[in-house]
Amino acid sequence: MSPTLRYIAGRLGQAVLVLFLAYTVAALLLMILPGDGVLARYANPALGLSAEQIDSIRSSYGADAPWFVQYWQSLTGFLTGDMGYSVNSGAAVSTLIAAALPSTAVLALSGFVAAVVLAVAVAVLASYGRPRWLAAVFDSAPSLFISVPVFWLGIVIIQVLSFQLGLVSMVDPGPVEALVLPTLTLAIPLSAPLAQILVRAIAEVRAQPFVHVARAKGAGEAWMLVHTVARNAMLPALTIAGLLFGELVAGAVVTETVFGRAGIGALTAQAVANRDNPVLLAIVVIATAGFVLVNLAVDLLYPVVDPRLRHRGRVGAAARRQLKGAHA
Amino acid sequence: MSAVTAQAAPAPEAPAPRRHARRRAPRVTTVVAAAILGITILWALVPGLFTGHNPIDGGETAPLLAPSAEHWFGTDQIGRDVYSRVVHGASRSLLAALIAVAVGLVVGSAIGLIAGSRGGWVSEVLMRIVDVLLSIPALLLTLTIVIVLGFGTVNAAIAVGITAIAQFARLSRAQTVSIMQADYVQAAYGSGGSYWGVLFRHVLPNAVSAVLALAVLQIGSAILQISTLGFLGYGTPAPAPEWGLIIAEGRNFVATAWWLTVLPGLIVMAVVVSTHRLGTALREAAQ
Amino acid sequence: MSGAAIGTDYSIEYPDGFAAAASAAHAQPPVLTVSGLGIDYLTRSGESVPALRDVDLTIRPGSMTAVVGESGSGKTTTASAVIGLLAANAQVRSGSIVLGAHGTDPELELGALGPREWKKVRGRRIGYIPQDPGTSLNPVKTVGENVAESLRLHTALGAEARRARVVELLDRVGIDRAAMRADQYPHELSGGMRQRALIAAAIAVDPQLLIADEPTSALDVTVQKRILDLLDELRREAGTGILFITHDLAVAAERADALLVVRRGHVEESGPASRLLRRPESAYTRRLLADAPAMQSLLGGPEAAQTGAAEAAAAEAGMAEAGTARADTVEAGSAQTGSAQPDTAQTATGEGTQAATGEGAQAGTPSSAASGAAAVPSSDHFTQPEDAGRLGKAITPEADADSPPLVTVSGLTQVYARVPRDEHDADAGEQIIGIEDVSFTVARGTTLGLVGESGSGKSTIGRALTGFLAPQSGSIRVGELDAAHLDRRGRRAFRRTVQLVHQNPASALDPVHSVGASIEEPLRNFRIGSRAERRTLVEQALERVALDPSLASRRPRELSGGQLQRVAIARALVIEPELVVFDEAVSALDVTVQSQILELIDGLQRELGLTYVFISHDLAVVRQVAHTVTVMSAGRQVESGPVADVFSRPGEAYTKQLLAAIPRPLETQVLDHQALSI
Amino acid sequence: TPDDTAPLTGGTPAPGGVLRYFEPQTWTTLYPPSAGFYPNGGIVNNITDRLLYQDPQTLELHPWIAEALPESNADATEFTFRIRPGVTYSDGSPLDAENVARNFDLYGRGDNTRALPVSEQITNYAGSEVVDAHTVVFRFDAPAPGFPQATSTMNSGLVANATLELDAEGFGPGSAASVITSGPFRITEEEVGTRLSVRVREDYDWAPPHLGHQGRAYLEGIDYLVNGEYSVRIGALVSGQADGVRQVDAPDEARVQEKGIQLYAQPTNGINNSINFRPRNPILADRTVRRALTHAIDRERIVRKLFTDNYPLATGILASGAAGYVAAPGAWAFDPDEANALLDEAGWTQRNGSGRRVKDGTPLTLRVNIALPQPRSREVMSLVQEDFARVGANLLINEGDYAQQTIDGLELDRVQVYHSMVARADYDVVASQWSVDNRDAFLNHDEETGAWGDERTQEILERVTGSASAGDRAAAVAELQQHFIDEALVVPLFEEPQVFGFRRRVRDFSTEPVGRPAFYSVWLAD
Ligand SMILES: Nc1ncnc2c1ncn2[C@@H]1O[C@H](COP(=O)(O)OP(=O)(O)OP(=O)(O)O)[C@@H](O)[C@H]1O
Ligand SMILES: Nc1ncnc2c1ncn2[C@@H]1O[C@H](COP(=O)(O)OP(=O)(O)OP(=O)(O)O)[C@@H](O)[C@H]1O
Ligand SMILES: [Mg+2]
Ligand SMILES: [Mg+2]
Repeated sequence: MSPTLRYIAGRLGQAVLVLFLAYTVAALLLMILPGDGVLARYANPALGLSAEQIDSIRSSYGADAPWFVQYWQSLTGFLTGDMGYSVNSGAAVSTLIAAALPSTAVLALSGFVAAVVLAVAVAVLASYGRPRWLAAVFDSAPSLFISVPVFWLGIVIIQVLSFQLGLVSMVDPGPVEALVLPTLTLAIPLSAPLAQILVRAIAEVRAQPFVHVARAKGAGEAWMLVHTVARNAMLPALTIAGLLFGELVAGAVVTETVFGRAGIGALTAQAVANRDNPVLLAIVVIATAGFVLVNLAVDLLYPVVDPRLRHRGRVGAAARRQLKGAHA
Repeated sequence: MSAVTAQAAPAPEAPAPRRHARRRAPRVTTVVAAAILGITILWALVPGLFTGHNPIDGGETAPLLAPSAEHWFGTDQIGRDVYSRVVHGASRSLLAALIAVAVGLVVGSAIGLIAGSRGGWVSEVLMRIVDVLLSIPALLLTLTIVIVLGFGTVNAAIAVGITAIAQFARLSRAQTVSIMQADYVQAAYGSGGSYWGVLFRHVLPNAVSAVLALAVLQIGSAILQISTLGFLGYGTPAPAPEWGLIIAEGRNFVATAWWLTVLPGLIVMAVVVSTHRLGTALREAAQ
Repeated sequence: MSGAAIGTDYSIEYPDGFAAAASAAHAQPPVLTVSGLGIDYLTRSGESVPALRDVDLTIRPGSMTAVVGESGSGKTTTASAVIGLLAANAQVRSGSIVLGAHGTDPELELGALGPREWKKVRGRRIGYIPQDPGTSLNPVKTVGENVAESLRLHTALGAEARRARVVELLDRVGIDRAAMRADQYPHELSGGMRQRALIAAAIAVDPQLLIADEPTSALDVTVQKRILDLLDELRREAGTGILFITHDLAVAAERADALLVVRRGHVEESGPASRLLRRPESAYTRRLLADAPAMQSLLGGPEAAQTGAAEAAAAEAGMAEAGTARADTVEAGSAQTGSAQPDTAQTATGEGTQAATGEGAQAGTPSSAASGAAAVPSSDHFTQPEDAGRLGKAITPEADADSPPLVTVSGLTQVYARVPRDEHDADAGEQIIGIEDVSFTVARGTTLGLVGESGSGKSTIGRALTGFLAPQSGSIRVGELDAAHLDRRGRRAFRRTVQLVHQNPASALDPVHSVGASIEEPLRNFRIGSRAERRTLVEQALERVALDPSLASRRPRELSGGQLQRVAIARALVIEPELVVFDEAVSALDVTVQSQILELIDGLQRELGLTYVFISHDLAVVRQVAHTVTVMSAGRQVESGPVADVFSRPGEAYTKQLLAAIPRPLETQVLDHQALSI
Repeated sequence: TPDDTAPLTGGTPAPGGVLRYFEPQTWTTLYPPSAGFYPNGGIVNNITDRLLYQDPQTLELHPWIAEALPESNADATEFTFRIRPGVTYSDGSPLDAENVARNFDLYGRGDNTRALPVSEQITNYAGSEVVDAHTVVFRFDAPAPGFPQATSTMNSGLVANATLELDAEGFGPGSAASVITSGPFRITEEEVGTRLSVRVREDYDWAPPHLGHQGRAYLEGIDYLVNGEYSVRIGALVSGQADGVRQVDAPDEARVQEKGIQLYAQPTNGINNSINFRPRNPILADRTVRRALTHAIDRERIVRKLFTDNYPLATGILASGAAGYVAAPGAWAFDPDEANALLDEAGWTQRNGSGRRVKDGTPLTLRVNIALPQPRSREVMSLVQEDFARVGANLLINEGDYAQQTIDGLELDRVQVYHSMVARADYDVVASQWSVDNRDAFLNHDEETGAWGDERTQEILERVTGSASAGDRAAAVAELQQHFIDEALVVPLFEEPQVFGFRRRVRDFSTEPVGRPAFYSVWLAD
């Protein structure tokens, strides 16, 4: 097995562990929350049910079983691919997730891409912008972006771009049209840490001797940005990019709510509000899996971006081979 | 030399006088930033000096009045003076933001430091725990923590801080790993230093600057996250004013009474940007 | 000074090969004319600090002008001014820089160029070779892409043509299998290869002028020689004018046509290299000459030995002056050591000595005895005996055969990887990365020099010796302690016994602590003294390394490199260890600071009876400080023995190669290593 | 955004057009007994038919799927309905007596194994008997005078036999299309969480004969859209991207009307938006304290500050349009001096550091829930909080989201002052709110100790639900209201409407008696 494959296999093994831990922690957290989904749903005054009626419904759901029984049942269910039923709506969790996932995946992807583009633009302007005060404004942009409440941002974007200017329709938009504003809303706060890191990375790279050398070769700032600085500055940004996945999920909660999009984010918000444990557990598992995969991808990307990291594996492999030969 | 040269490379081509202007320019913004932070701190300490309106009882004042000389930030949905609520909310919000960031910073950095310096299975275990923390939806995590700890600003802040642990842990681990390779760490061991001694005397002080840069950024998002909790009813109990809550409660009036979200929102932004600005200035001064 | 004179007076000195190109060049107008250059730096507080004043220099096609001076003297500032890349806070006060016409390119006043015009000059008409090959290539691009940058910027070549040209260039600078190297990344190349790749990039579009800012300072001698040869070849073949910047007078003296000695922004002296070397006019130049260890060992040492006692009567007047100049720099306080310290005294009197390794019976050869004896009577200070002793420092009495050595290393092995040998080096067997089967001993109170090319495993040995690496096999004993098997308590004891001084003091001192705190740290860790006592100890330690105790409160960044290295040494010594390992402790320092530090550690050894392992790629330095030497190559021990033996009668081809690569001024080039033997 | 300036009159109803209608929350189930939740009701009301039709203005019952009003026995324990022939469900199955019987068997009993709860409006259900294809008899263990009205509400919407087999999941999101009904619209498409589409039934011909409009609905269909963000819903309406929204907040009314939007404020005709003092709480067990707190509340200030003319100040426990309404204009007068005097009288004389009253070391602290579905509940409670603070009482506002409020509302430890309202156009509404068998707003009875907070309330309520004669029931409801006033148990604040906003091209909008939209007769002008 090549070291890369072995590495991936090892990481996937760890991923399974992380999945299990996240699942268990989430399950425990949910048990700590007072009241359960059945109670939250059927004690709703609009139903006007009496306490006895609620109790009998709860026991029919098994919601009154001890926590470890519930945990064990849901765990074995998950292991056999049965994610159970939503307490709130009664729908199969797998149905709900299957319906919600594609839309969120598309939104997350476009939001991420937009965040990267935005972060790069901000970082470039903050690093190279002229006059200086303009660059300083862009330098402050990340802290500005992160202190804008997302819901407010979403509302303002909708008010201006959709309702005032009529550029995009909120009702019955086309698939692409529906994506534009949520993407923007998601991307702005997401881009902040990325831009922040990029600004610092660009400054650091520009202080490197090889940039000085490029300048001495007659390269202009723009040429160097593209050919010399960009890839080097990408390295630290990559770490943050991996971390952003979590933010992406959190951002999707607000964005999907504001834009009335169905998706994992909206589902999460509803599930939390309704104490819908089976749905929440499924979301945790999916988010964890996504997170682990994204970070694995990031880790695998490092050597692609930075050839220095490739070397280590290669020499290591050669050494291992040789040493094995020596022992035999 | 390379640092200086590269940092301002195009400069030789620029005429000399502009260079002077450039060197002074940041000072103005730094002074403004310091002033903004100073005022907010005064708000937090002696709110009574800045406003005469009652922040928790609007009396007969009409709700949703637009900003005026009498009510600088207008009045809120039940007729309380928004400016007065912002001033009186400063202490709570700043404290909450600081607690949140401190929890994330301290716990996260500790995890990152240990993981980065110990390596091996300790690192693996800690980082997998961090992965788990990162994987659980923040909303679920904070809600549970608040419910376990009990409602209130401080507890909401702690909950928000706990969700930030993972980021700090990751960042500080990356820093630690590179610092551990520095000669001065080896030299410290060579001087007879113990693991913890070296960690606290050398690794921590050197790792902290990058982590602090993130912390500054986190202040803003902490205020907003606490507001989300507040809006869901898990934060500051009514009628106490708190910035995030003021903003969040005003969301339904974005079209009718924009000042309810926009003005307190601007205050939050000003504080965050000022902190960022001041942080940058301090870092530059240190170099 | 007469700028016009520079670069003209070369023909006499040059070997034949140079003459043709040089005389052709003579007829042509200068490539570069700098006159009356004055530059200020604007500091943060707003005042301007002069960095250069009235600098004149001329470079003709095919000639090389070297700018020599101590750190901070303004060398880089000069180079940056020529290529128009001064720091943001630099201001050109006066003077002009004119780039001569070349082919169809017109003559240019560089000071008047705008950004656009500069882009056409940099890289195309002026090539620039940076100081540090390690960080000057873009790490994420292949070597080929790095080299091709100038071609992309200044030519319209297509990808294939560019590639062909890159391979041709790499080949030209002597990189083997150029086509393959072009696809490798910088980190996969050795330092010397990287430096050559940088040269290839700089000459890619045949610039008329090449600026080389300390291109070899960080490289070992063999690589350095190859690069210098390459530059010679370039100017001979392409007629390129070269502005060569260095703090190493030996290098400058060996290669340059003209020298410009700068100090604190002023030109101290300038003129043809040969004249400056023979008849230095300024005291500063004389001091530089005296400080350069290579010059002393290669000129002063053997010649002094050959001519017997009277160093003043040495054939070269310059050397006499050098000796005097050097004496000036030595603190009077150390003078008495000659008699107070037994080891030097013994050297001088030629008492029975023995090599620490037990096999070095030749240590007490007539040569060292003679040189020692020759020196002592003529001088009332220790400099001379030491100078003489450089040809093989005498062995101390404690180190006689009966008393066990302090350090015993046997069969030390730490192999990171074994790789098949390069095809071009057809020898059978495999190369190792790491070290294999290294054994040596170091007697108490002596210095072992560890030399070898980059990557040969010197630092690995150093780390194993200081307990930072548990080797795969082999044993290391330091006194009573076995470095490989230490429990907690043993480790503490070991740390007290053995100290490491890192190569780079700037990175070995924690930037957030004051240097005083760094020195105090081992005292605190080993619970030595009360708070007040520790403060006194720190002060004493600083004084011992000739630093003002008031510097204790400064941060590392507020000290110069030489001061930092002394702080690092003070920290290593403050707990009075028995063994100190210096890993390239002086390699990156300029000669003046270097000689200060060498004297310091030498004095401390005699004063405190310390034992040293001195790692360096600089043979001249090792020769100066070490009693015995171990030569490493590719992870294996090549040769070891007393310095005098190994250096004067190298038994291995590799050692010979190392010695041959030591730079020497032209007039001594006739001497091959045979001449060093007595 | 341009103002909507379409003419408000003119034109004749014409079929065509899909109405885009915004809800703040997504629906949770289409099981009719659970349709009390606004988003559910908005759908169920338009897709199901009922046995009887209640006129929203007069609250009189009229035939619908039943050919006539039911015949009942003297003690109101037996009701006989004649089912109209020819009615079919959208899957083609007939709506006959047997099907009706099966519907009410489920609604009257519930089925815990399928997690389908019993309807709160049907109590003491004993069973049904299908006499012939068009006749069905329902029997009760105790008088059920409210039953005919219950059959007219959307909680008794009729569904096909196949649908009656569904479990809670089958009625839930994701399977809306499997809910088969006989109403003017049928469900055609759903996007979980964001949208539900219903389309007209061309063959619909069994509208309540009482209505002028018969035959198919004018609209081609309705798209129920969901967006949780209030300003987005209003913005979509004002900008013309949507045709209508439920819930226009009071502060927005003027602005929205300026933009040309029509507002429909529909009274919900039930119990007024009010707060309940739970008498089992030791502090609130004291009538003097309850009276004091009642006088402390400045109801007029609340309405003036937070609401508009569409939210009239409550003049009775019940809304003025509700069955059994008794006017009591002066009953909840604002009188802080009186409040202070009463609290002193009750022994709450000491004050603590923050100026709050204390008695025997206990601070005068109570906690109120937030009724999230009710308009501006948090703001209303904030003002009550201010009012209480002025007389030295401390009112905590219970924090937490919807589920949390629901759960906490069931705990006397958590919530002692209960804010809520119920809408139902029948005397039985009071039982829904206060009976220990239903919502039990007072948490009146302790199961374990058997202790009662206010047992008399329960007695009166049993007379409301158990009396066969309308006169007796009206008297009991009146007595209950007087009892609440005397005992200061309930403070009604205002009459709660449902405020809808529609663009001007939407014509003939109306609601059923408790304010759920009825789209059958709506048409779009162009
Ligand atoms: N950007 C700058 N701002 C202020 N002073 C500077 C700056 N760059 C260099 N100097 C100062 O100018 C002087 C000349 O510096 P320069 O870099 O030319 O020296 P150098 O001869 O190249 O030294 P080294 O051998 O250490 O490279 C030094 O005293 C240095 O401290
Ligand atoms: N931790 C390690 N893992 C793998 N290889 C290593 C490691 N440390 C050192 N090496 C390799 O071992 C060899 C010897 O390294 P070492 O640092 O001892 O060389 P050196 O003689 O000190 O060279 P230089 O003069 O460049 O400092 C090098 O090829 C180096 O790449
Ligand atoms: Mg320099
Ligand atoms: Mg080394």
